[in-house]
Amino acid sequence: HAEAKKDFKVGWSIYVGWMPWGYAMDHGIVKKWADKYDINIELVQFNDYIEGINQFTAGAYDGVMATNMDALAIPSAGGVDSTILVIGDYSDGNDAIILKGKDKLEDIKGQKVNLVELSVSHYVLARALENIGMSEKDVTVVNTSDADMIAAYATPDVTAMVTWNPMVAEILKEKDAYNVYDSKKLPGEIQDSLVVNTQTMKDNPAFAKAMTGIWYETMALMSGGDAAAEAAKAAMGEASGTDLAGYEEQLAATKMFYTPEGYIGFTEGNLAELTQFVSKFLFDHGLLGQDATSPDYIGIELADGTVVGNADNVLLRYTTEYAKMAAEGKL
Amino acid sequence: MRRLINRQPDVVVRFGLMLIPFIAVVIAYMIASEARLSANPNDKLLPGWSTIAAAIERMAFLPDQRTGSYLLLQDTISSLTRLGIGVAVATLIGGIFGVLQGLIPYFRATFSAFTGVLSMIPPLAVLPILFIVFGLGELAKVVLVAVGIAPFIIRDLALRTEEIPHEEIIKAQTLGASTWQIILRIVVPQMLPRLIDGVRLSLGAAWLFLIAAEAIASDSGLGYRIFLMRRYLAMDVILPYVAWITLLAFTLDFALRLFQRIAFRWMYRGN
Amino acid sequence: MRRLINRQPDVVVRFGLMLIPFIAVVIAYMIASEARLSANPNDKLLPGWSTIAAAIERMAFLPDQRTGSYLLLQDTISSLTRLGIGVAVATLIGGIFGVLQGLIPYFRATFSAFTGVLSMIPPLAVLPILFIVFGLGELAKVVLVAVGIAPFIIRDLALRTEEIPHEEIIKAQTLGASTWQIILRIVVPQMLPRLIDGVRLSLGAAWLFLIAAEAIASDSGLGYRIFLMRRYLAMDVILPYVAWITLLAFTLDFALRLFQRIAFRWMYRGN
Amino acid sequence: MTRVTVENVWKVYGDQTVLESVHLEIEPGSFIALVGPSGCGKSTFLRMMLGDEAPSRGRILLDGVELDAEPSPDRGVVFQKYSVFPHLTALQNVMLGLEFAASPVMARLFGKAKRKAKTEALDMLNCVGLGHAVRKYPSELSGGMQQRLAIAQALIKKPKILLLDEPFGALDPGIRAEVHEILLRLWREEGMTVFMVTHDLSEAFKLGTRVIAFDRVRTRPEEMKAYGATVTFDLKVDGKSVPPRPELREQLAAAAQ
Amino acid sequence: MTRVTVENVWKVYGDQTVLESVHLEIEPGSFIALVGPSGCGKSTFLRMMLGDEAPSRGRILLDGVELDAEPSPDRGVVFQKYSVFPHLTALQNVMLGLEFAASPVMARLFGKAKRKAKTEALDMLNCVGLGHAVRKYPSELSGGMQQRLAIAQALIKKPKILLLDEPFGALDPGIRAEVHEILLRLWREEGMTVFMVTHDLSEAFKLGTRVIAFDRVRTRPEEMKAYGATVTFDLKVDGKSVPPRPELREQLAAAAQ
Ligand SMILES: Nc1ncnc2c1ncn2[C@@H]1O[C@H](COP(=O)(O)OP(=O)(O)OP(=O)(O)O)[C@@H](O)[C@H]1O
Ligand SMILES: Nc1ncnc2c1ncn2[C@@H]1O[C@H](COP(=O)(O)OP(=O)(O)OP(=O)(O)O)[C@@H](O)[C@H]1O
Ligand SMILES: [Mg+2]
Ligand SMILES: [Mg+2]
Repeated sequence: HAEAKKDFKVGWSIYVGWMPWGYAMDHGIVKKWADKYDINIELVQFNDYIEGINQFTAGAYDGVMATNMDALAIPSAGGVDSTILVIGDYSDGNDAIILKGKDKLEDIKGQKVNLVELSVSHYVLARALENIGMSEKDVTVVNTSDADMIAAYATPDVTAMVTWNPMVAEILKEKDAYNVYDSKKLPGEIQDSLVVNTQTMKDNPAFAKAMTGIWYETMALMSGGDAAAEAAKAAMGEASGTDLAGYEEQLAATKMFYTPEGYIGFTEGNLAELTQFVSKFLFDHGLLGQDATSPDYIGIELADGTVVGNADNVLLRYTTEYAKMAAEGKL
Repeated sequence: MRRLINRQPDVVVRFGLMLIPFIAVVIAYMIASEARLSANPNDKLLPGWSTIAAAIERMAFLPDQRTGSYLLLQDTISSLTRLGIGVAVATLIGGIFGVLQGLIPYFRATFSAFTGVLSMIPPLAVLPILFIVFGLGELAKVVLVAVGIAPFIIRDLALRTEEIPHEEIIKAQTLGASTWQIILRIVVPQMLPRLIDGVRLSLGAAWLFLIAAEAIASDSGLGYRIFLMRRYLAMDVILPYVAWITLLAFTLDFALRLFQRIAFRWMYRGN
Repeated sequence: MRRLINRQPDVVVRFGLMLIPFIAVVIAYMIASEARLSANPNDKLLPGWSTIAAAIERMAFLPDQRTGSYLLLQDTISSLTRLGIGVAVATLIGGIFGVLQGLIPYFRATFSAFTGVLSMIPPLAVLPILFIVFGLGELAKVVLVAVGIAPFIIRDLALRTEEIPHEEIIKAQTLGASTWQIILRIVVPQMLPRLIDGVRLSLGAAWLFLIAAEAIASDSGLGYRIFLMRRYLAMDVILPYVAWITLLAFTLDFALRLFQRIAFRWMYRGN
Repeated sequence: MTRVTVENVWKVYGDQTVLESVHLEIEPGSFIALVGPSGCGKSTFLRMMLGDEAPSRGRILLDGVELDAEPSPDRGVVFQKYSVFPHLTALQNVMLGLEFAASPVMARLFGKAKRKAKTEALDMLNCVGLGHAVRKYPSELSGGMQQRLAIAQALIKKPKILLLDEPFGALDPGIRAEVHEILLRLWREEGMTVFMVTHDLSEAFKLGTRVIAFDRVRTRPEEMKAYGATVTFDLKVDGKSVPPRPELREQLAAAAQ
Repeated sequence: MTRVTVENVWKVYGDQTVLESVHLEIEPGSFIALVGPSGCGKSTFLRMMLGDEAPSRGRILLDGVELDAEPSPDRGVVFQKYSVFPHLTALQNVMLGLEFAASPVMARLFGKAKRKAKTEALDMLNCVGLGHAVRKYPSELSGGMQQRLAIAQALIKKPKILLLDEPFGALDPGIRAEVHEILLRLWREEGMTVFMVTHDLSEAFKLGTRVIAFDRVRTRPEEMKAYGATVTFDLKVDGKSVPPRPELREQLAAAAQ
């Protein structure tokens, strides 16, 4: 059932790769593109990342900024057919395992590890342990709110933690903090994306076009290397509670796709393999739903139309259709 | 030697004694802060006075570079608006349901068990549900505050209403009053000051819910700022904000008490 | 036609009326759930009864695959332990400070303004400080609960202590009692049941602080589970957990009331 | 002028019989003083007269008609406490009865109607000697003034019957005497029937035209629950001229303990 | 046997003078009945006797020695309400005074000492006719029983002076008479000096060996604050044999209003 509508709500939260959205909202870029397609787009900031995804899953929002893993685990596993419209970046060091006073990953054995359970941090930990032949059984995971990571690190009984930027940067300033493993070693596995409701997208191509347009215009501005780019990045840094230098530091740990071509190229790589790591982690932690019998329970449709996993239950899709339009200047 | 219970400090001594714990806290803070700062001059946990003063100036007296607004002012307005609307809604609901539940046996039979159970549900636990049902806008925050305190206000007011001497209700009936007239002229006027008591008692919880709601979804507000700053452990901002919230809470409580005294003179006249 | 206030439902009607709001909620849930599930059979927001039943079975009656323990049991034990210790500590502090503050003028002059201010500070806002000072372990959670409710208990008990008729204190003195003896034999025994009232009143807040603390850093507990499950919107687990917490809160309240009745018969004898 | 008939009235709470087989025939315009030991059911009897409680058996008739099963303006009442509304001034307390009758929805009068009600209420307040305190709240009035206010408030509805439950129990003897005078005057002027419960025998004989004592006949502990109190003495007196015979007084005093 | 001397005692609260120039010389073993209108300062006087309040001017001497500035066991007291401890049984209430004296830290007795105290307390309870109710809590006792308990509790300390503030004000007349007898008997046996405030003149004359009335001499409203009450009547009577002259009684009645 086609349902064309005019008002769209998209949630975003503070994270290095998503700050451009806030900037676009504050500086009229969102309005410009919305006007162009004669729709209204409201970008709403969530203090709590997960709440935004929940809202999206419950149907209150048309799109949300999320990682591929959370998109699969929450809306898709919740039966909401979701599409990754744009991958803005992948984490290239933003997520890190930090040990206090120890500098080797192996030293984590037997420790209590503070992290946001079932989040990307958890995934990083699982992948890291897997790489050195350990498993989660070798550590004790303590669920800790992301807002309190820095405070938590300051307490004596916290000796190991997994978290993301800007907390990582802040914590690594401590003398005894060692980054023993980070997402540089998992290139492309943690994708920060704009996820939209597939049905909404199909019914409202204008929405998809406008969002894509907003993103790449902001990206162009940001990567310009001129004074305007500096000013934009400074504003983004400010909004995330740090300054230009701090923001640049975070960007350095982020592989941004400043151009549509970058994103298209990424999807043509080993995306199928990457998604399987994520599916496996989610399955192992029961996050694909109680009915899931294997990591392949939910099918993922790649940009070229091939399906990874169960073709009868495709609930997460990658699309480059609109990025291609942007690349061709057809938006 | 008189017994300790019979010894009354005079005004001057009383004032001095009152200051002691406050001064003790300040001194303890200074010592701890000094110690930490001498170990690590960049320590953020217990910032020195000058750092705090700078933060206060930045938040309260200088316009924000990004938005040009005064952050403390803007946060305060946001939070107080939400709190005000939430508390007002809860007061209205609490007033109506409380009076009816306390006065009318059929109403009480229908709702008292239900509000009893409602008031036992910890609102923080249903926070996720509330957000999902009411969205993440201003509405959800207001609803959380209202939902959080309304059951308490209802139950408190229903109890107070039941405490109205049965004699008064009988007397009103012998004067020919209908149920509606009793509510309007006898019960509601006597319950308004009690309602204020109930609201005062639940203000603490209201602040709590507001802060919790702002922590999850917001782009301004005192709770939002504290949780945002928590990510960076910017205690130089958090501490003044906590002090400010405390002051606001105190002022609100005082204002309600004052209003009660002025608006309901009959309670305070005579003895 | 008798006035509405004079009409009393009989026992059967009363029971029926009592059920109405509960049944209404259940029906409303069923309709909404049905509607959502027919649109999306995997919908997690309002799961059907069978899904909820399965979740209950999984959490309560089947050992967890990873750890082999019964999650609901383990969460309940963790939470109740923390709550119990926190409340016990607050009760002890509240009892001692409350009685002294209510009875001894010098003590009151020193501490009443301070506890007044303390009780206005929203504990959620100072969480980071508590964590740093008390660590992230069990201690911090217990302390948060204790710190959260102790000021209220102190103030409540101090008020109750002040309400002891002056005549009783005079009488005790004419019987030769010292301050200490008055505390021991007159004030404390009469304040114990009041203290229980104070604890009952603050149990709601205690649950709140416990859940908040567990949401921030924990590896078990009812609040932990709810906030963890929130990460993937597992309402089939969250809803039974909320119901369970409500039941626990209700039971605790009931147990305290029962204890009060049994232990302090003098309050309930006679009229 | 109203005739009250009490026909074989019983009152049972659960398994406790409070009153049993009370029969009374009250002449119009009587001033009935009810005495009896504490807990014998005097207040219960008054509550049944009010309609606040229903008799378990038997019935009460006003001029031959069974009385309303709930309080109504034909039966005014003054209790020992809580008879006036603390949130209203003396004047507002007295006007209330007029406002209820004239304004069903707002329960308030405005303009001319209000002025008229006010005049009437002021007259009533002057009658009970509260003309100087019309703007005061009850908490600013002494106990005696409060009870006078309660009487004024009840009388503005011109009730056929006035019920008083130990109305002066909490007053000083001197103040009591003063209120007695006012009450007697108003009773004579209004011609209503008065029922007054009192613990004070001299008050009963001073004011009443008829003194009725309730008491239990069976007082063995094991009988206490099953048997209630009933009328044990019923004396027509003229308290102002004929003091009761001393032996009788003693008997009554014993009954009242 | 204690002689009480009240020397020019004044009591001023803020700018309100409550009592002024009270002079009294009380013979050992007197039974003083204090009467006077409400608010004239009777309770205030009693509180000064207790040591709960200090006189603003003047002093009170017991056998020539200024009295303790706080309540002490040589002056027992019974108030109208709250004189007994609700959380203790009748027996515990009476034993309390003995336990305070013998056990400074625990305020409890054990073993033999406890048994001895218990015997003494039981005797006292029998004296006031509460031998059958020793295990009951005050809330289970009637008003009259509670006041008898309060008296027993006070007397176990063998006070030189017993202060009573309207002790029987809330009791039924019959019960009152019963407690009067007990009080008179104990007063005679113990030989203590009794001060009793009462509103009931016949009670004052029935019990007192001396009736003292407090009243204000200046009653013009503008003078009310600046001038306090003082002793206006002081009659040595023997209530048991010589009733006071009727005119005097009337005067007193007027003063008491
Ligand atoms: N609602 C009720 N339910 C059960 N028992 C009641 C109720 N109301 C009164 N009683 C009982 O009925 C008896 C008579 O009570 P009532 O108040 O009529 O006595 P009373 O004669 O007015 O006494 P008093 O002189 O103390 O006022 C008492 O034993 C009381 O316990
Ligand atoms: N602590 C106080 N502070 C100020 N005024 C007081 C205080 N205690 C008593 N008063 C005033 O002193 C006056 C006398 O009070 P008191 O209680 O002694 O009177 P009383 O003779 O015992 O009256 P009653 O017969 O009503 O008991 C009253 O006007 C009262 O308001
Ligand atoms: Mg009665
Ligand atoms: Mg007095």
